[in-house]
Amino acid sequence: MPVRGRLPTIAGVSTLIGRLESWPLLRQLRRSDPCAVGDTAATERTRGLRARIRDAGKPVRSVCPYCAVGCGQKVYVKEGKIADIEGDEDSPISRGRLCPKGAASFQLVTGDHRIRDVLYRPPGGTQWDVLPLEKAMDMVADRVWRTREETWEDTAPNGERVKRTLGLAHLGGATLDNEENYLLKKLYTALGVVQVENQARI
Amino acid sequence: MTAPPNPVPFPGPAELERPTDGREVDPSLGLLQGEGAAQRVRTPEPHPGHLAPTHVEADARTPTYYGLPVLQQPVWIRTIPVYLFVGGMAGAASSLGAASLVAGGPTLERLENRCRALGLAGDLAGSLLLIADLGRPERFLNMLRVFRPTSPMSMGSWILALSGAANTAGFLFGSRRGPLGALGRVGIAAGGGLGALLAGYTGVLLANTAIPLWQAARRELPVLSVGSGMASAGAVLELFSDSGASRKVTHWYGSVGKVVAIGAMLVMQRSAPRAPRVTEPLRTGATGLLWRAGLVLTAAGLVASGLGNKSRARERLAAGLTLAGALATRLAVFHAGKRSARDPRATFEGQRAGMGAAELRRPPDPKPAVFKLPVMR
Amino acid sequence: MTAAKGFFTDTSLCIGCKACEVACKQWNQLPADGLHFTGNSYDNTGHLGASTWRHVAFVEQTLPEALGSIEPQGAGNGSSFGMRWLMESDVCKHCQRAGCLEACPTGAIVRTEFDSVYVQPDVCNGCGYCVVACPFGVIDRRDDDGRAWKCTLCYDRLSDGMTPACAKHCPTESIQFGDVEELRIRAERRLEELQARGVRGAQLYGQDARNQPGTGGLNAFFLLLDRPEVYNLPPDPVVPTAKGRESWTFAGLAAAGMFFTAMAGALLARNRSVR
Amino acid sequence: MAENHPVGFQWVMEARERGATIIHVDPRFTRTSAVADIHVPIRPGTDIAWLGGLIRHVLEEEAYFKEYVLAFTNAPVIVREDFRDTEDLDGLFSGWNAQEGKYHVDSWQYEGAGTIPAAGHKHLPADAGAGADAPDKRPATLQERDETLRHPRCVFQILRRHFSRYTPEMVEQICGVPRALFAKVAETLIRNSRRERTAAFCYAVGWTHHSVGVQYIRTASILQLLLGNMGRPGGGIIALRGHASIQGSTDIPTLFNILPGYLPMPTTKHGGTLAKYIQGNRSPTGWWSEFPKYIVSLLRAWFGDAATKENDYLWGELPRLTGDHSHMTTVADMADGKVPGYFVMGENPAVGSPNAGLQRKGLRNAKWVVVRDLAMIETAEFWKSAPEVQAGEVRPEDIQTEVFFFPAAAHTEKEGTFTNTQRLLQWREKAEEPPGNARSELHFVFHLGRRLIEKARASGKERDLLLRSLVWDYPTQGKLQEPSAEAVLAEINGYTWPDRNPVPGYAELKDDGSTACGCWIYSGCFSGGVNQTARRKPGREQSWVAPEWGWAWPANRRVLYNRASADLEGKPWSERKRLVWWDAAKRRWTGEDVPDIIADRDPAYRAPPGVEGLASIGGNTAFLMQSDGLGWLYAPTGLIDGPLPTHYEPLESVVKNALYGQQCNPTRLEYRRRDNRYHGAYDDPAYPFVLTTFRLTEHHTAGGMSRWLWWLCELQPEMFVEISPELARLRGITHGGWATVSTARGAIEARALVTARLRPLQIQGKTVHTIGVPWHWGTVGRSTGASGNELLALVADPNVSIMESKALTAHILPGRCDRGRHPSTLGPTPSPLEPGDPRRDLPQVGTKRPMPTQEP
Ligand SMILES: Nc1nc2c(c(=O)[nH]1)N[C@H]1C(S)=C(S)[C@@H](COP(=O)(O)OP(=O)(O)OC[C@H]3O[C@@H](n4cnc5c(=O)[nH]c(N)nc54)[C@H](O)[C@@H]3O)O[C@H]1N2
Ligand SMILES: Nc1nc2c(c(=O)[nH]1)N[C@H]1C(S)=C(S)[C@@H](COP(=O)(O)OP(=O)(O)OC[C@H]3O[C@@H](n4cnc5c(=O)[nH]c(N)nc54)[C@H](O)[C@@H]3O)O[C@H]1N2
Ligand code: SF4
Ligand code: SF4
Ligand code: SF4
Ligand code: SF4
Ligand code: SF4
Ligand SMILES: [Mo]
Repeated sequence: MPVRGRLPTIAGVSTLIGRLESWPLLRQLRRSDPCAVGDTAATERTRGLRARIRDAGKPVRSVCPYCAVGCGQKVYVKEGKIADIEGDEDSPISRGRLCPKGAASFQLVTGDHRIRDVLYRPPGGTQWDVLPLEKAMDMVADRVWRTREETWEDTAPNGERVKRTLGLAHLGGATLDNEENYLLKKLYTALGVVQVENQARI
Repeated sequence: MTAPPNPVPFPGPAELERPTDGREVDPSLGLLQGEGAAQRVRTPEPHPGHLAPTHVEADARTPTYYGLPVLQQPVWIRTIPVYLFVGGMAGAASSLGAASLVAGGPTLERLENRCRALGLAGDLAGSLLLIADLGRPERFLNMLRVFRPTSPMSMGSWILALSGAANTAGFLFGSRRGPLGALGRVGIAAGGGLGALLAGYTGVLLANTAIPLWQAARRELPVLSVGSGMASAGAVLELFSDSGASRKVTHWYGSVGKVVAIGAMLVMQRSAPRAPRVTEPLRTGATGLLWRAGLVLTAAGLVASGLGNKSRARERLAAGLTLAGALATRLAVFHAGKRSARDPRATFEGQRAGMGAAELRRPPDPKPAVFKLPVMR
Repeated sequence: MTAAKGFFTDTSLCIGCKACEVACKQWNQLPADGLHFTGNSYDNTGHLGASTWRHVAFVEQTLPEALGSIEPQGAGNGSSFGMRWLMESDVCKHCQRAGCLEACPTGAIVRTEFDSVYVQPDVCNGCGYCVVACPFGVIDRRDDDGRAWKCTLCYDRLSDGMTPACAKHCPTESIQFGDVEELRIRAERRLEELQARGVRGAQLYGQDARNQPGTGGLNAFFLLLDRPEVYNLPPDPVVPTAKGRESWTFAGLAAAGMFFTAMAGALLARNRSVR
Repeated sequence: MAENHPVGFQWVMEARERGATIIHVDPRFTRTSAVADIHVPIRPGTDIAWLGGLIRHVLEEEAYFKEYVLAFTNAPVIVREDFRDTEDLDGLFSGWNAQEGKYHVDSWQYEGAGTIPAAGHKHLPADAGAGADAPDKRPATLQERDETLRHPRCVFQILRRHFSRYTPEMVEQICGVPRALFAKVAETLIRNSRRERTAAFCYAVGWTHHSVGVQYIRTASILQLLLGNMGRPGGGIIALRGHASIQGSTDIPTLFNILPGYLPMPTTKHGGTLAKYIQGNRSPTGWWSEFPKYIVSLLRAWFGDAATKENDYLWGELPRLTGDHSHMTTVADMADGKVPGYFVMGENPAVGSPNAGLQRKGLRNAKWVVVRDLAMIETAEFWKSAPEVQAGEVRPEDIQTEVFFFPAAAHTEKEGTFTNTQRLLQWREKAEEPPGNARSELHFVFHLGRRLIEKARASGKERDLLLRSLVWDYPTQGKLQEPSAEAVLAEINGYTWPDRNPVPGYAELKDDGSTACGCWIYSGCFSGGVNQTARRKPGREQSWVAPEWGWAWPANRRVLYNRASADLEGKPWSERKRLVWWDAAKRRWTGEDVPDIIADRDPAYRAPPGVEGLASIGGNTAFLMQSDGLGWLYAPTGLIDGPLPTHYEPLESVVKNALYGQQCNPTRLEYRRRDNRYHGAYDDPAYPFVLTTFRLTEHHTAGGMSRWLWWLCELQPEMFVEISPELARLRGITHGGWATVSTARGAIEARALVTARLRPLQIQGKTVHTIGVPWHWGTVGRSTGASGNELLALVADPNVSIMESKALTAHILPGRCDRGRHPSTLGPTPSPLEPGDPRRDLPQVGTKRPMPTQEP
């Protein structure tokens, strides 16, 4: 490449020198490090490498959502996003350890398989549509009310008082919080729904 | 009551099920910042061929792990054997060029010029072939970041770079007068020395690996490299020789090369008598065929160029055979090495037969002074 | 330099849960390697690779001589029915004499203050030489990324005084992290203990230069319950450089030979032409 | 355990390293077997025979812990004269009623005293004789005993007779376990039990998923009581439960038959008054005499001021049970169009529940279904990707179900408590907001409840009274109007009414309406107004019991029945194994753990005969919740299928019952329907192999939480089945190739993993092959495959309606699945019920088995 006519500026030279400065070969020569297998060959990035959760602040204390062992988890949050989930050394149950599922919970909660919208499939539909949350809640409330009205029984066929509906049923609870199960059971019982079940049965 | 369908279609699971990078972090929920986060991933992931259901009957005496390779296969692509071929030829040509300059006198001037050209062309082509093989070709200059004598690749890069520089100087200025000419001639001479190393180091490059076949052939491979380089340089130069003298020189040079190469190959075949498994790729299968082809072609080239008066056609035939032989040999060595890497028994049986650390006369210094551990702050 | 850090992987404690594999992927946020059913027991990973820095091997063995015997093994390998199932979590060995490190032409691979072997992703140009230089088949180049990758010994975590992710999460402490010196002592003691219990085949792999002269010892070493080959480990690995000198010698001789041949040829031609 | 509770297993490994012997009883050689000292390959479904053999061995060798047995168990108690054992009746107990198809349990009772099962009657058949109508309410303190254990009708002697035929030879015949191995295990177990040492049993669904599942656990309890391993450190029977809060969802049950804290749901049998309900469920003696306080506090917590003493705290308005309303029954009803509305929250029955095809048929025949989940799952896409839809047997256009999918907040996106398998409540902090329109269940229920309560207010109908009265005033926070989980937890803990000061624990609850408590066993978790479940004192800074990490129910007690760790005088049986003891100086129980006895009850105190209430609890009471305070070797009440465990074959077996004429559990729950066909009782030529299902460490249950994650999928990428090399050879199946497994319910294809970890057993002169089927796969997700539950049938244990997933029969062929029409898609035409195999029951059992549901 012809450089004639373009006199190297002082700035240019100094950046060149700067470049050369960071040329590990020169460092190698200067330190008479024959093989350059250590620090000589390290880059700035390498020297500054730190755990990415270093600046994440205090971890959020959580519990693994998979199985009933109940291992402690520490959730590191940075910029409002999850940077890392790992075992909680303080837990006398798990002592910081996690199994593959627990270790994968970062992917469980941050994965793009998470669905963000309420989806609706009308009778006979062949695809999902999206519904606004409030509207969907209203629709569900309407359906609960109507089905309850339609299937309410004050008495069983044999005349015993039952005050309930068998037209509504619920399944699920083992993945939910105690508080959630509590409200569910409370609401369903008040609604007269008895067919409330969860994984404990299967 | 039915809800009016919202026009926003939900990205169906079919879409979600399509793999992209095997992490699939939703950027609004999580941060992708780990050490491996920068790994680029193409989709879909190709199937690693060796992971097929296998049912290995446990052989108590010589176990393997489902027959899976113990070593990684060389990730090098085909440019590498071609590079070995080209580099060998260039190195040999440069050497001959330097010798011609130093000792050949005016009769060999044209030869010397051709050697220069071939040497330089080989250096350039070799560099391109090498760069083409890099996973990150844009970072080829990193090869000159450090000087690592433990690494034949590092040494080779420096040799190639310096040889390229020397040969360039030689090519540009070698025929001039004055200080530039002197520089050119120094370049030629240096190029000659470096060329010899260039031709030889490629053997070390292969030998200095964990691949059982290559490691077992660590003495023969450099010799084979040099021989084969001389043979091919000789063949090419002989084709373009204009004078009887230069023809004689190149013929001599090429023939010695061929003899050396054949000799090295014959020795190499027997390099692992205690563990035949190690050299098996040279005997069986496609690599065995290629290897024998290399041997036969080289021998044929020797015979064709060596017998009586030569017609131009026969000369061409001989050169062709020789070049084909050299290329076949390089390809054979390369692919046989790959096969050897794939075969866990080559490693296991070789090492059990004493071809691992056991054959070192002196075990390597666990912390050799030369690798003194620099302290990082 | 701080004390050398490393792993003692005690396979007699491994339950093959693969937490180490996933914890490593999680911490380092490595991509998956795709879905490939191998049929090789429960090992669908196969091998260490560019995006798998921990790999758990599974070996099902029928012990013909133990058939019908119901003697407890003491080490607990459930062999009351003449069968045992060995599991081992494999990783980069962070060798004292590391083939990859010595082979790397760019200086991308360095030895850190923890005596571990680290590949700098900002330097590696993907020449692939480390791949063939590792006697354990550890380091690999990811085709679509173009660079070579392997276990970093969680260099980033160590720099902050944290335990590597795999060791931290291993439920049974099969992976033990610490000062290599201390781990070595622990390993010797463990071996004696197992031998006293009559565990068949227990052996250390690579704990020091005596055990593995070819590599000068491994900073990540193992306690195995059978021969190394069973776990896909080379029985007598050697850092290629240890034999390189010989190769260089021959290269030098050959180069010299070539040069003399060339000189001889040139002289011959000159003499001829002069005459 | 190494497979499914890997992190819990660290403690087992640690014990092993300290010298413990690990015995693993499992049909398959698993990762647990790999590190165990002894692996016992057993034929699926035969553990009662196996454990029964051990019980017999312990009794015959006089190897039981005599002092303990005498002190704490009902071994000396004398049983009624009219009791007959299975030994006498060829596999039946006395009291069988062929008309009703169930037992009347009067004859199982103690001589002289009535009994109420711990925590009352949680199941409907708790009617006549079971104590609900309480023919005999005389307090347990009146029971007759023979301390010499020689009385022919004392429990000890009954036990002996009952298990006398469970010999090692019989064990070998039934379970396929060689005698030498049996002897080895028996010897190891005994050597590691009694005064100075303890042995623990860990189990999970390998023991419960049977039509005799509850009796499996009973058998283990008997053995542990005999060996003195209950209530002692390193002892016990450890249920390794399933999901993160499966224990919580049982304590605060989203279950049909109980209210929070194991209070029974009202049934029509209780009539209309609270008094009658209390009378049927309260035990006069033992801790359960406190029952009224708990139900009244619950009603107060739910209905606030609307619940008054005068209106029976609205108890009369609660819905009643009339039969089995369990999951399987409901789904079968749904398939018949009887259940139009269905909520599924955090469960995936289209993959996880037995007879997956029938589950999906149920969904197809509902009017609307609401699914809440983190990710798309098969239960929400049954109309789209189900196998029968893919096969073109059902068209989405024809499915009239309306489906709502609500995205759920993940565990990091909400606060709340999980209760783990050791009854420990652990509070989770919130890390970030849920994405988009994802919300927590708390949000969903609360706001749905708000809407419904509004409707109830507007309606003014009588039936809406409970809704109108509901205490539903939880504060909400933030932009998303998220209800406060702490406020809910505070209500669960309980407070005084009406000023709502937190109560310190359940001992402070009242039956006069002055306290409210959402779940009495959780009372104390918010004591002092402090969230005790959020305590996180590092384990290494505490004693080995770690009492300051989280909070365990009851009363932060970590080991139940720990009173049994000390002898009659209150001194630890062994210093090595001390846990709680009587501090004579302070006149209090003390120790490492919270003692499981009234804190100041002197060990020497004995309840005077006839006394009731807490005064009936003697200083020797180790099993406080039992009406008689004793460990029950023999269960006079509480179980539907017998006071003692008895070996019955699974509903579908390959052999005849070697012990009794009665082949199967006579009280099992069957669902005889065209879409739920059963195979022959045994020797069904079409289904000659045993099938058992299992989990993989790398996947989670129905896959919603694992089959979307690449990091897990790549570890187990495809559905497979495990078979032995012998079976592979027999059927011409190649390793890694395809195989098709079929039952009358369906057929699936999978890769064959041929492995010596499965071995054929020799049973009664024939070779029995077992097929191992993991069941994690489904049609949605990143790793998809056939679901094992296509193969299973609805059939259940009568006590808890749990499915029989671990032992059934099947067929296997090489090659891919070329299945005919799926049984669950057969048309709606009513068909005669399948008669059932008469070989299952003795003639006197009759055919009148009550079936939870029938096709219309
Ligand atoms: N990795 C992982 N962990 C989990 C889960 C998961 O899906 N994946 N699920 C969680 C849940 S919900 C639960 S309930 C638990 C369940 O935990 P486990 O009960 O351990 O689960 P399974 O693997 O279904 O069954 C256990 C074993 O029972 C054996 N078995 C089958 N039949 C019999 C028999 O008749 N007798 C005996 N002795 N053994 C038999 C099977 O071979 C199997 O190995 O795991 C929890 N943990
Ligand atoms: N053949 C056979 N069948 C079996 C068994 C067996 O051993 N063999 N085991 C049985 C057992 S023990 C069990 S427990 C069942 C399990 O079967 P299921 O409970 O049906 O299976 P999971 O996949 O655990 O379903 C739980 C769902 O909850 C979702 N989830 C997690 N957290 C939340 C949350 O906070 N909110 C909401 N809304 N959703 C959430 C998950 O994404 C997941 O899809 O399977 C049973 N089926
Ligand atoms: S980390 Fe594993 S063992 Fe621990 S709770 Fe989670 S799933 Fe269970
Ligand atoms: S095991 Fe291989 S990759 Fe790891 S340090 Fe040693 S040579 Fe390098
Ligand atoms: S591929 Fe990268 S790390 Fe490996 S030797 Fe080449 S430059 Fe070094
Ligand atoms: S040390 Fe870190 S990088 Fe290496 S295997 Fe363990 S987790 Fe992965
Ligand atoms: S985490 Fe530990 S126990 Fe699990 S596979 Fe890895 S080394 Fe083995
Ligand atoms: Mo479960």
